[in-house]
Amino acid sequence: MVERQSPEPLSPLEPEFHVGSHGNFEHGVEIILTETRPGSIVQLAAWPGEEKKLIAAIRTVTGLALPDGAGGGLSDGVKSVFGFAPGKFTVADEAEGLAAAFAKVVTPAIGTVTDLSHGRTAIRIAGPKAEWVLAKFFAIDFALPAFPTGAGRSTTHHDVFAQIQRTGADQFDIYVFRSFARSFWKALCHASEEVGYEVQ
Amino acid sequence: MSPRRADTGGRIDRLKTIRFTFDGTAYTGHAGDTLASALLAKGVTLYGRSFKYHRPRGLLTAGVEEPNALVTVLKGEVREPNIPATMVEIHDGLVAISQNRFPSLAWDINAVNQLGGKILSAGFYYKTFMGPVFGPLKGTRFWMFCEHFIRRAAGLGSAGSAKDPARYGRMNAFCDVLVVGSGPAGLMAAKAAADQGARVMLADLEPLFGGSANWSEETIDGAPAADWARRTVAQLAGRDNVRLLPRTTVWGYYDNNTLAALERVSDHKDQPVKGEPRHRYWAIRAKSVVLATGAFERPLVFPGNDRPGVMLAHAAERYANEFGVLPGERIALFTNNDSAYRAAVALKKAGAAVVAIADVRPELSPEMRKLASEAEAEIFAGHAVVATEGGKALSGLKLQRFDMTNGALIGDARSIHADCLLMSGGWSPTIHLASQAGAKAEWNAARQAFLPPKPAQSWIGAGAFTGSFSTAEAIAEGRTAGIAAAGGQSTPSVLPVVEAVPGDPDPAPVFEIRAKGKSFVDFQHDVTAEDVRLAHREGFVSVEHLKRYTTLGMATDQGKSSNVPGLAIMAEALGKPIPEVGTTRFRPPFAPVSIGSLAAERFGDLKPERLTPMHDWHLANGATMYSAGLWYRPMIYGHAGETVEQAYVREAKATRESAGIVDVSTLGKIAVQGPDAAAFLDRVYTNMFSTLAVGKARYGLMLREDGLAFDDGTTWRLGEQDFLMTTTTANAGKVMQHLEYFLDVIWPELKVHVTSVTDEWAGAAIGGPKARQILAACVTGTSVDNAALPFMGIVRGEISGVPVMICRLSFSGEMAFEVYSGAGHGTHVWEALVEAGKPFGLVTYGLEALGTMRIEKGHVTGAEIDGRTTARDLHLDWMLSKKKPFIGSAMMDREGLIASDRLELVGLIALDNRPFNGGAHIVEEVDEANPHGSIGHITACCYSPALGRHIALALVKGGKARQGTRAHVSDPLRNRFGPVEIVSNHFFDPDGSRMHG
Amino acid sequence: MLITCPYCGPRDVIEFTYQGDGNRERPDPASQNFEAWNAYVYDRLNPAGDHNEIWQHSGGCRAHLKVVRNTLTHEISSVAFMRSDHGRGDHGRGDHGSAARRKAEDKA
Amino acid sequence: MAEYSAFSLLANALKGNKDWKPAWRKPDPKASYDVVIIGGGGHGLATAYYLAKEHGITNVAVVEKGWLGSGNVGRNTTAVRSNYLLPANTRFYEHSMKLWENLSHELNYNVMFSQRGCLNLAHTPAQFDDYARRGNAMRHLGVDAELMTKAEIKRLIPALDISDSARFPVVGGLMQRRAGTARHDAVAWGYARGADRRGVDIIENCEVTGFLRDGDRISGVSTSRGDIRARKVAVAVAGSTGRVMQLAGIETMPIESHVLQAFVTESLKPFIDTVVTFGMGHFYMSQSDKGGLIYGGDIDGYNSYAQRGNLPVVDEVMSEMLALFPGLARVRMLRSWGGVCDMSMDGSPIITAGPLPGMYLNCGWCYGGFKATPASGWCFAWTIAKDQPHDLNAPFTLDRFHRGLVIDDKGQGANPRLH
Repeated sequence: MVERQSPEPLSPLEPEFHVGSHGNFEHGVEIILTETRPGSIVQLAAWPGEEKKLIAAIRTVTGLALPDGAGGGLSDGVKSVFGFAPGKFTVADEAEGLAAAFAKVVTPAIGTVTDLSHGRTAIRIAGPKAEWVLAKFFAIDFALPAFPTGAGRSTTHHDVFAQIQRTGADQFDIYVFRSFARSFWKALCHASEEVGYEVQ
Repeated sequence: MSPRRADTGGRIDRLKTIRFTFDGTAYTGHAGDTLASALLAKGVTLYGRSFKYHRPRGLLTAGVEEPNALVTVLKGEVREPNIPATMVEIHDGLVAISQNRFPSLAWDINAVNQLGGKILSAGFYYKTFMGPVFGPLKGTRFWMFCEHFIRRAAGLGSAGSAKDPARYGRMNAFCDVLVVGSGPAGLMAAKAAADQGARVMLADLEPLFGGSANWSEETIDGAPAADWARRTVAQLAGRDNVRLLPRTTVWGYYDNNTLAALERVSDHKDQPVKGEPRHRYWAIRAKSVVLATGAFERPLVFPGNDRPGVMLAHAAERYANEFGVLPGERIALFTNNDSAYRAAVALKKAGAAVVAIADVRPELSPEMRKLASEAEAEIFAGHAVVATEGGKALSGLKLQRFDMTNGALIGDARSIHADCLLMSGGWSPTIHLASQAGAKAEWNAARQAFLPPKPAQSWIGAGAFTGSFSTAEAIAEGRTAGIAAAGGQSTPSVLPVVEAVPGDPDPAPVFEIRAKGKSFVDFQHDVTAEDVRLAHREGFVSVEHLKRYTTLGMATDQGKSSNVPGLAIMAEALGKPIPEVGTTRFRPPFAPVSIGSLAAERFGDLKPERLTPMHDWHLANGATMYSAGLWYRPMIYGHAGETVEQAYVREAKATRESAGIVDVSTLGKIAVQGPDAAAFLDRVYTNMFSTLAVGKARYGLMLREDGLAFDDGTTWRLGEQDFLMTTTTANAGKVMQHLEYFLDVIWPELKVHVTSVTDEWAGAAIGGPKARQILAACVTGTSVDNAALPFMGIVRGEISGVPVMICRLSFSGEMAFEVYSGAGHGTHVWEALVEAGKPFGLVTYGLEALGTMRIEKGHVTGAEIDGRTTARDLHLDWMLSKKKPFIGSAMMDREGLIASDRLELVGLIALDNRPFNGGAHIVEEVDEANPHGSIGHITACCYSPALGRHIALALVKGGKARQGTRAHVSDPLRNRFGPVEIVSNHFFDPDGSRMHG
Repeated sequence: MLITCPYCGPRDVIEFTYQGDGNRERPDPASQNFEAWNAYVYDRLNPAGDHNEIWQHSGGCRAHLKVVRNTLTHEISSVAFMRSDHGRGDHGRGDHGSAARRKAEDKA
Repeated sequence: MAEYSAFSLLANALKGNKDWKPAWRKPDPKASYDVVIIGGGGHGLATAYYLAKEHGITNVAVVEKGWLGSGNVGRNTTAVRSNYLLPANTRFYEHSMKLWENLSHELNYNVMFSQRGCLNLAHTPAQFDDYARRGNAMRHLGVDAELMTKAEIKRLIPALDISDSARFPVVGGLMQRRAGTARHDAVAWGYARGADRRGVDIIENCEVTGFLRDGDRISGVSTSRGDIRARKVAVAVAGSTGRVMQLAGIETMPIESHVLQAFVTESLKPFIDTVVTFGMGHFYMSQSDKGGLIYGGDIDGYNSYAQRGNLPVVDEVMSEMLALFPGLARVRMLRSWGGVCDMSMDGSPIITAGPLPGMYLNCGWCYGGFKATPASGWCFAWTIAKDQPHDLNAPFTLDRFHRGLVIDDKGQGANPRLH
């Protein structure tokens, strides 16, 4: 982690973030919920036709080589990237400073960089019942063949817009708008009670 | 063990005794019993009262189509009305009560309605209750007087107002093949599809998979069919590409193979486990569907067919074979088809005496005669039941010779002593889902039934659903359907071998026996064959008119058993074949679904809460919150003992005297980036943005395409190609979509990206004469003096080590600044500003004070930009650039938008010094007794501490020309009338000297 | 109802915002042809059958889509991006997109 | 034909109900009429009735492609009210209300109009002010309206959740006591019988396939039962306006057809007495005489002629229902259905002569057409008979959109799905 120059940002989940085990443990803990708190989250958008240059820029800055295809992405555990719309990508890094780094390589001729480090809250759901719990919220197919590891999806649960990246066979990172994060977190905890969950 | 319960057989567990109550009486049953089977085992005959005549009713069916035995299940104060006893699985502590009776099920006062029988015929409401033409009961009053009593007599169970503590859940599912129905056809289909490697879901509304295999007593591959079913289910359960959904009713077939299902997860348990829903709503997107939903048996229509003890034949078969319960000890059967004979054998085997089989057909096959003799039943071929006897339980029936070619009854009636009469009027395939999917059913004259239409969506039928009533056909069709649904190729294979009793699937075309007495078609709604004929006489002959005029098929059973007999009787009256009368299109749901399940996780939590970064600080510091759309914003920070008005007056006053700070994080914020950003904004806003210097902000106005005002806000130029647009809180989403639409659809050539950054930034607006001093005390890295930060200027700096962006702009009319920081730092910056402000008397203020100061300044918000006003109406015509076209410019000068009598923005001052009310109207002359002549209305009002007056903004006809004149406020809703002076909307500091400093 | 977004694949209709009749042509911004403006803003084709319409995948990738949908059966026969320049690079258009496009081209 | 009364019911009952005659005749179409009305729904039948009753024009045919009342008059949620904001709407719907108040008598047919009130719930002070503006607008036009406090609302509707812990707590409401409900099918049947008794021919299963022309002038219709000539042809086919106008060569209209779903629960003992609406979404509910709760919400929001809706609106409506009435979670939805609505560009209707010579047009009812039935028929009959609009429908022209004279009660602009 890069040393922060400014105070640690506050989490919107704080008063509802209860570390420990909750819900029904008939089959053990089947869900683990965490807030990943990346140091930076940026949105990159290429002008039509400039996507390859933007992808090259992503590789330059993060070292991550995006696979082909809509919604393709990958994660190395520290940095993550995925496509969420035509020519548009979300990049997250444990460290701060992604926006500044991208500003240097994504020239106005390639596209734009938008810093969303504060605007999005990243929640990780992991465990054997992760697909089951997420299917309660989102009308997308979470089965591994339909939603491979590394891939990203943009979707919505009622008023809550979400970008979801699968970062493991049983693990998903969900990026939601900060102002909705607490409500969504409460709903996620509530929905996980049925299978038992642990907040870490 | 009760006398009616057999010692062995069925799905119940005789070792487990369950205790429950019905109408306050304690009963016991066994695990696996339904409320119906458990009560039937105890010899209960009376289960409910009918809707109109309150006739005593027993069980007609054993399943979801039950019209009579409706109960209310109580869970403490929470009530679940109108549940068929046939669908309630008993559990310890179950409390059920009967409905629509007073004082008791056995003695019901409203049964007096039966005496009015002929008057209370179909349509009688329409012909009377019009009441007198004069006097106190004229007009609608007489009908409403009568209606009061009619309503109390109508209705089935009661709903409660106590909130249901249960939770409901939703599940989104995707699969290759959804199989609906788990009888032999469904099981084979699921197995075949799973063998192809498809993702399969199998749903059945019963708790136990197997369908007819559970009660048919047939053998499959040499074993009892029920064992075969159990084995097949176990195989399926072990595969990870199959999901089994028992107790799951697939109730809706929507577009693009989206199906809706209701899983009753914990109704059958004493207590759900933690977090478990009562019901789960499955929204299933299936690539392909196999409909193996079986068929419903139809009643016959004859006098007295509704007496408790008259039951469908296969229902009795189910009670005997699935639950080990005899519905009677001396049983008679009445049928028009072969399927009832199997029931006769089953009941005989279970221990009942089968005293007679009346069959409308004169000729019977040797196989049927053999079955009858196996049941030791006397056969009455060419006979019909013409009457039943008994009170609240059947004691006997009358048979008469019947000529099915003309419906004539011949010779004398003959009495038979029986305590149970089973009837079978043929079978109707359960085509509801196929019909919902969008196609019309087709009549099959041989089967005397509507068969499924050609698929309008991606489904395949199998088994009784297609009119193939034998198990062998069901198994073959199920396998073929399963393979096809999975996209595989059918190969020859050895199918399970079925041993079944023989039978012709085609019934005799007899639906009604016309004899003296009430013959019921729709049991729950008491629609008789005579009612159908009356509808015919009065011209209500189309099937929809029949349904609406008589209420046939509109009851909670949705006419599952009554629709076809009703149509047949109408067809006969018309002298037309049944298909020419038509069939109604089935609509969702297939069976009633709990509203809780449909609301699912939103029950108790309708909408998410949207919180600003400083939300917790506001709560901790005494704010009263106001719900604004999904957001919560501070309304006031009240002190002990203060009223809302005292609080906002204090806050506004302190702001104008020293300084105030308000959370403006909810404003919509959109990053507008790219080489064409400035050109785009010129098209979007009515005024120019390409001329805006970097590091400056400008107030902008947007119109809709139709030329009316849409939204306003300031936009900041952060870089040559980088703008930060702000919108009103309410319109943030709409403006975003508006911009995206134009970029994607209208001007794709523009290189502009728009991104919502509302949540990225926390915003605090600090204003007042001391505002700059406060900023100077805490901001580092930049000066905030007039040179560095002129009006509408932007600087970057730090507060408490947090990077901030500060723009000098004013909504309050004071020298004011908006301080933006990363949302995660919002509270840090806010606290630092509050701390820095302490020596200067800084107050925190909420929406009320914000509103007060904006009214004093005459700024417009959503109450004035209400979708009906133009820029001119709001005196914003100075913002309409003449140098360029913009969205709405071509439409804004149409005659209706420039008329002289339009509502225009004005200010009002109360001359009687009394408070205004929002929504009050303005008139030229007050007439309290007969208010009229409205010329406009108040959009916002307050007590103005700056003016010491009660003031308001208003939209008034030709308002500009009325400035300086007097009018009156007219608010009859709150009885507030009084004189006002119409003034300019700029009440306070109209030349802006305070904010320019 | 499901709409197969060329980027996101088949999604429930709840993720989309209907933006109406796609047959309308917006006049040149500087045009003073008021008849044309009025027709653009107020008049709709509203056919019973195949209908060219615009949907935004507002609950997904937020792209605007050109959809041909039958108003009698709700059957969707083609979906494509409104912007012709989406997906020129490798990362614009997914596999779903090519399938939907093929179908549209077959119809054309 | 016999008058309906308690006496006639009794007399017929004594004769085994054998003597009842059809409520309306089933005539074959004649070759020509003074007026042919396309559309045997509530509005078409009411128009025929008032043409005969108010203007003495009885040589009239109503042609209906299916069974009478098969459109929205038989598919709505039965609410009748005149609680509009803008004067043109308020005046028109209030005229309708006055006709409703005497309708059962006038038609000798009990349409079960029951003035049990309509309560709009407000959930924020700003919304309460909005409702006050509307209520005051009504009062200034002589229409009844009153504001209700939380306590009064709780007394009126005990099952309503008015707690402060609700996501959108109720702060008050706007009540119109004279509003209420009516038996929707009976309205169609009553007008049909009333028109038939005055000599109007009601011709079912007769689909219009084209228009006859005499030069520029519309001079009749081609139908599945032959050509019918007419001096005047009136179109009242809400839901199918686009289709019928296309037969006349008019390709575009300021209308989109949208599907609106409605729902009914199983029958319950009396639960609520009034019509009630939710202010923080779109939900309305009343209880029928049979005991079913009848309710609905928004249109599905896309063009459709399918009379079938989809799940998102189902889920939304039920969620809003439970936000108000949490005791209903265990009550069950029994039926749902869909109707096709003409959604106009400002949410208000069109009743006008034209747009072609010899043609008269009545459409654009959005989802408010049922309560309008009497006034719509009354004004349309006036317009047809006198070749000019009555003052009440003068603002409801077809050209108002282009002229910028929209009547936009919701302020949403030319966006039909939002009206």
